[in-house]
Amino acid sequence: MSLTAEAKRGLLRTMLRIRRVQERIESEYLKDEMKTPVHLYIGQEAIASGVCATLRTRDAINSNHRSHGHYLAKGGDLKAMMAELFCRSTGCSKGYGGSMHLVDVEHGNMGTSAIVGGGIPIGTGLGLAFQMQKLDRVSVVFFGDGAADEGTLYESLNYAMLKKLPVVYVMENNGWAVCSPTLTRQCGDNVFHKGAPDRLFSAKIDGNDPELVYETTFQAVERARKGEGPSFIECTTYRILGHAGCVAQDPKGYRDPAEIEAWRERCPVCAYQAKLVSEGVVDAQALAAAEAEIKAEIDAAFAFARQSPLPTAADLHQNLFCE
Amino acid sequence: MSLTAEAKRGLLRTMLRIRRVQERIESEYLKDEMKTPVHLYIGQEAIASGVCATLRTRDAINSNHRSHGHYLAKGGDLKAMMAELFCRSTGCSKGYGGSMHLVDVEHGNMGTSAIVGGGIPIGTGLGLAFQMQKLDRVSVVFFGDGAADEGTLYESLNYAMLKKLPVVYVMENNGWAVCSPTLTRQCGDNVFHKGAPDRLFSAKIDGNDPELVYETTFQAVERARKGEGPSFIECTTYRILGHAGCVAQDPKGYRDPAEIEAWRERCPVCAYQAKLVSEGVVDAQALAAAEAEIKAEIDAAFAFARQSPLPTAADLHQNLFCE
Amino acid sequence: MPWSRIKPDTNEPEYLSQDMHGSATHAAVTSEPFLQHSPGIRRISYAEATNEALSQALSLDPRVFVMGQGVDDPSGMFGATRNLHLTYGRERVFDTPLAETALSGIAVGAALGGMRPVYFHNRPDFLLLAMDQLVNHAAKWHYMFGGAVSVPLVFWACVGRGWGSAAQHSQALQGLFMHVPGLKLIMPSTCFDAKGLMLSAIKDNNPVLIIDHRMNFKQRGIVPEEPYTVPIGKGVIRRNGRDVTVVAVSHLVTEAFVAAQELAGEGIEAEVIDPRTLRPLDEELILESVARTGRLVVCDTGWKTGGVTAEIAAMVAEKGFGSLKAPIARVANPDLPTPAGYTLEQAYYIGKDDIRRAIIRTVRGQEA
Amino acid sequence: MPWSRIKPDTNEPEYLSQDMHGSATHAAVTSEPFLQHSPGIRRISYAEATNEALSQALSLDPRVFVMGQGVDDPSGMFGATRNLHLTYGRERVFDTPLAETALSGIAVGAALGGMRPVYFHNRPDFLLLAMDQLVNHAAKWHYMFGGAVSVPLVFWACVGRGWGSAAQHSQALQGLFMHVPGLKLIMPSTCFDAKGLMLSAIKDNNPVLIIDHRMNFKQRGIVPEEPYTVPIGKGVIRRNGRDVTVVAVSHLVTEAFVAAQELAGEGIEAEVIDPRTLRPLDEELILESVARTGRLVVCDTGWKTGGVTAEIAAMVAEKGFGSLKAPIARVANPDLPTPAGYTLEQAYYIGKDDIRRAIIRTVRGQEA
Ligand SMILES: Cc1ncc(C[n+]2csc(CCOP(=O)(O)OP(=O)(O)O)c2C)c(N)n1
Ligand SMILES: Cc1ncc(C[n+]2csc(CCOP(=O)(O)OP(=O)(O)O)c2C)c(N)n1
Ligand SMILES: [Mg+2]
Ligand SMILES: [Mg+2]
Repeated sequence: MSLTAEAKRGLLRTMLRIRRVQERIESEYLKDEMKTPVHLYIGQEAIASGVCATLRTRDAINSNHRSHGHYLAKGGDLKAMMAELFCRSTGCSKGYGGSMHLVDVEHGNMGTSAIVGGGIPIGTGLGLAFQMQKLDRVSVVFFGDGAADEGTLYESLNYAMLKKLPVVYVMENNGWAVCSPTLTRQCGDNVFHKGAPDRLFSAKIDGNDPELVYETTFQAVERARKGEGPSFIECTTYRILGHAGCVAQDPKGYRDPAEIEAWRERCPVCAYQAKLVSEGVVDAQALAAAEAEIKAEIDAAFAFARQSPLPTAADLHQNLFCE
Repeated sequence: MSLTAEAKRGLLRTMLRIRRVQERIESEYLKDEMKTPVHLYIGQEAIASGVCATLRTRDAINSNHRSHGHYLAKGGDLKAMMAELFCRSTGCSKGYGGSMHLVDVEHGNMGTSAIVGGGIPIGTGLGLAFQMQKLDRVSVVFFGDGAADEGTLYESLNYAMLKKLPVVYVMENNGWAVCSPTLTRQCGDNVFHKGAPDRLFSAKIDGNDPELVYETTFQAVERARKGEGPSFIECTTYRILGHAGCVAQDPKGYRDPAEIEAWRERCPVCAYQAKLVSEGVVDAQALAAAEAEIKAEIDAAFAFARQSPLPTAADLHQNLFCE
Repeated sequence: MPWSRIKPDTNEPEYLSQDMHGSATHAAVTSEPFLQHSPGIRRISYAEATNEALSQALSLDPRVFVMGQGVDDPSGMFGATRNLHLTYGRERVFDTPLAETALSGIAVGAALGGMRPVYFHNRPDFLLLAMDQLVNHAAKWHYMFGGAVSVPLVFWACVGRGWGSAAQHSQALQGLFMHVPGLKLIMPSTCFDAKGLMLSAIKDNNPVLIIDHRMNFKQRGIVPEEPYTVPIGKGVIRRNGRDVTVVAVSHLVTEAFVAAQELAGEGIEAEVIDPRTLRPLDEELILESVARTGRLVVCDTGWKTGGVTAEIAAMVAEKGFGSLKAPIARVANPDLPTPAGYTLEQAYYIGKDDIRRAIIRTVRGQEA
Repeated sequence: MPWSRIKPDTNEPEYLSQDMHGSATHAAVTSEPFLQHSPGIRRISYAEATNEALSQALSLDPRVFVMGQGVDDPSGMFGATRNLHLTYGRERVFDTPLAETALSGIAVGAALGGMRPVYFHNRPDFLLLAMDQLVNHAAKWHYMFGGAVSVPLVFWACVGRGWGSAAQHSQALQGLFMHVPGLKLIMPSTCFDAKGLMLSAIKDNNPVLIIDHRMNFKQRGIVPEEPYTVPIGKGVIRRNGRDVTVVAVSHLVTEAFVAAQELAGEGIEAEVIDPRTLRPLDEELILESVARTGRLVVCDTGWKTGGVTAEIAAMVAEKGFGSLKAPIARVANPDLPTPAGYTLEQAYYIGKDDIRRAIIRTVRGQEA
């Protein structure tokens, strides 16, 4: 289970790509071209990257309003995502979904809900479908500490344990739900990890360490593939930017600047980059090349999005029902 | 905390009264005069009796479809209950509620829901109201193992722990929800007792032992009164009769007759009676007197109900709104 | 349950025969145009018809499964699912925990994962716990992702009534669900339709909610043995008449039909329409009938304000106004929670006599 | 949030002054009949008006408290609850977990326990998680127990719109709630009413749902400083007219008013009615107006089918048919989930021009 150099470079690459995409969105957001609420993933990249590195194309993910990282890490096409943020017909959801409703069927992303907790049972149901069809597929559900307030998490976990479903629950505890700290909403300093160990593999880990995330998820996914049932992984992390929109739009005063600063210093991307450099797994040249490639991809994706056609009034009544 | 002879006699008396009322309803149900679905409490009497013996008049209870025992143990008037089962204007809910919707404001029973799990947050909210008003009142919520499937239990528990509400959660695990055994619905052989011990006093006890129920609840209620927060008490027990209606109406084959027989032998009323006789706390004469009194009360209540007026069409539009 | 004493077995009325046309299923078992009076015709109960549809769907399509509280218990959802688990196994016909919120989402997820769940809730009252998944998720999923994904699932619930079911166990909530775009809503009234519409719902690639009614469950009607579908979105005329159009939903079709038969003796000929599907609604059928009769009475088992009768009345006031010769009448339950007591229930529920009065008022311009 | 760029601050239109009459509150501060053009009159925003109502209720009645996700955060529910926790403390103005199902029940329980909770949900979409407590419990509790108990609580939610809020963050779900007996439903359209109806709702001994709209939030109107109530169940005429009655809900009152002003120049005089309360609905006011105009256009921010426009149209088709000279027109959002893209949003949302067209069609019998 120890990672090859190749795999480590892959992890870093995924994290970098997510980070740069988020930064670009952030910096262009005030232009008002992306007329959709964005929830940026900066600071949490290690989680989506580590988790998705353990998955196959046909494995499923389900996520939430803060889904750009999950979408990209699972193999999502950046052009289709950016076009969606620009509300174009070429977007992954053809401009009907916007930033909070990404989809990518080819990579097992069956659609994203912006109702907090809403995706948890849906991801559980995907696990049920895989089990009933005896498919060797795993379903991963990403959700925040806010979603862990919702009873549907417990109902879903209970069901997954009862049926030994191939589902991995990944809770990203970034300490906040909008302006509410986790501890003003939950009764303990870690969310309950439900079930006896034989029924639920559960772990609380540093979500800013991509290799730890990878390794923990790897075990969980193995378990799921062997029919041993669900797992629950709580990843501690931090959302560096505001809840939604860009920095300039974040209300002031609800977070201690020192807290933000401390977490900025624990930036998962910088830390992992430094680690791989010190391990000799990547060097400055390779990094520069990766950055250049990513930049080119982002430029192309933004250009694609901007040039793409907008849906028109004539499209409005499409797709209410599936034939 | 050890019970006086007086208190023990009181417990037995409450249990006997509930048992005889339930038996009478059972035996008269096929007459079709009580046109309301009844969910009988036979086999579970020790729980309501033990719990309510720890409470004061102004403490609140909240329960569920199987509420006759809770209503009576908390001090509810039998006449008003029977009139409700006969759907009379003199019923505790004036004939609008029926068997599943009993109310008794004077004794802190603020209304009963037949939506499984529906009363749990309501009882929690009563605790919140008491806390906000700095009243020395405790709220007890009765619910079944079926309700423990519902996410609202976890949401409510989390909130009660967070706010240290004066609420005692009493789960009556009678092994069944209609025809589904608890273990086909829940992933373990006991429901999770959420929270660290300092946040939630929790216990799983023999629910057929009224003194144990009393003593455990007593601790929980003390805690609540002192502002130390909620408790969760799981009482194992058994519903001897069918889910609803009378014996003749219970579908066959979903329960092993041997299981029923084994629990019949553990009848809480007979066992406690035998115990108190052997302890010399009650004798045959006292028991006979109690039985006679109870019978007279039941006769009177049935007569009262039968003689009471029925609501009429003119009453239909009453009480949609409170002035 | 004392239900049998409330409504014993009865045969369905002899409706116009045209309603018996089904269409071919995905199993391609086309039935001949079906004749009500053919010899050897089979009469089965509404519960049996539903049960047969489920059984056939389970046997024809491995993706179909049946879930819900008590689907495998002895009462088998008032008979609708009875014994299916014996034939198809508990892997495909299974009980669920009492966790309607999550299980609804699990059904959505299973549909996205390639299955075709049929989720039984024994009463619409419990669907209120499933609203987030039904309305925020299932109904929007196809549209919200530009058509990339679809959610083929069936939710089913059966309206309770009588014997003090009371406020939380007897709600006919179709008025809520009819408002939700992306959801198809079916309320059959005959055994034939119960089977054919269940098969259509399962075959449909969208979320479909079927609301049945306990008052229909023991009626017996003519039902072909082979699988067939009844088109979603098509109503039928249950009785022809020139004086007034009566649109009635679910078990009120029978009540309206009986009222109409009675009134024929008094010189009023009412046309009775059974929309069968509330969403999409067969607006043409209703408008075309009102164009002939000039009068409309709408009857629903739910509450009046903001419910099914409101939509049908408003639709005609908007699109068929020119034909109307009299005020539209709405016959629906009063705007109250259901009371428990039987004397109050009697005052609460509407039926044949209320419909009769509304017809007379609409046709004659005054009370009976 | 880029909201300010969608709808900047504006003053309310100069409606008929009669809408400004409040009535005395429980604090017995009766205001003189309020004059729109008195000197020194105070104009504040809709958010400020709501905030002031809450603040006054909190200070007048110790039983009142405010709960909900983010009520104490810097944005303060779009301003409606901003800074209240600073004055009244976090014991009375507090944040909640994201557990809408249980917290709704906790609010019901707190009301039963002697408090008067005001529970803020920032969008109606999230109320779908609270349906069981709202519909099965709060709305039925008083009736179900024969009047023995009551549930004085206020639920509040604000309809989102624009900026790609999309299908799950911009639903105007009043069409669902209007169907529920036992629930009062308020949708104000002016700052004056936002304050007065909030105070009425808090004073009411029943569950009341207030649905506000983001489009109203930045408008500025004349609002007296002292506490006052506006009666629940009473609509007002915002503009007099003889040719057609336009009933419009929430922010569409402004749109209808502007359309009516424009059409005055073209010889059509439209009467604009703001029902303010959808349940109970001021049927008399609407019927009386239609009796004069003979024509009706109904406008709602929600979906068309089975929604608010259906009920109002049906009510008139039933009770005011004799006055009607033309088909009733309904102007409402199309029966679709809200699309995210702004070009689609533009096609989706209705406004002044749609109302204008409907008025012309209704009055002249043909499209503009
Ligand atoms: C059911 C529901 N309630 C409230 C909201 C509003 N809301 C959107 S995101 C959010 C916070 C979610 O916090 P968390 O799950 O921790 O995710 P994070 O934003 O921290 O990534 C809230 C309250 C919602 N979308 N859905
Ligand atoms: C939300 C909801 N789902 C389903 C039902 C139908 N129902 C009524 S009682 C019951 C079983 C409840 O089991 P439990 O909570 O263990 O109580 P018991 O009957 O065993 O006392 C069910 C499923 C309901 N009333 N409410
Ligand atoms: Mg968070
Ligand atoms: Mg049980």
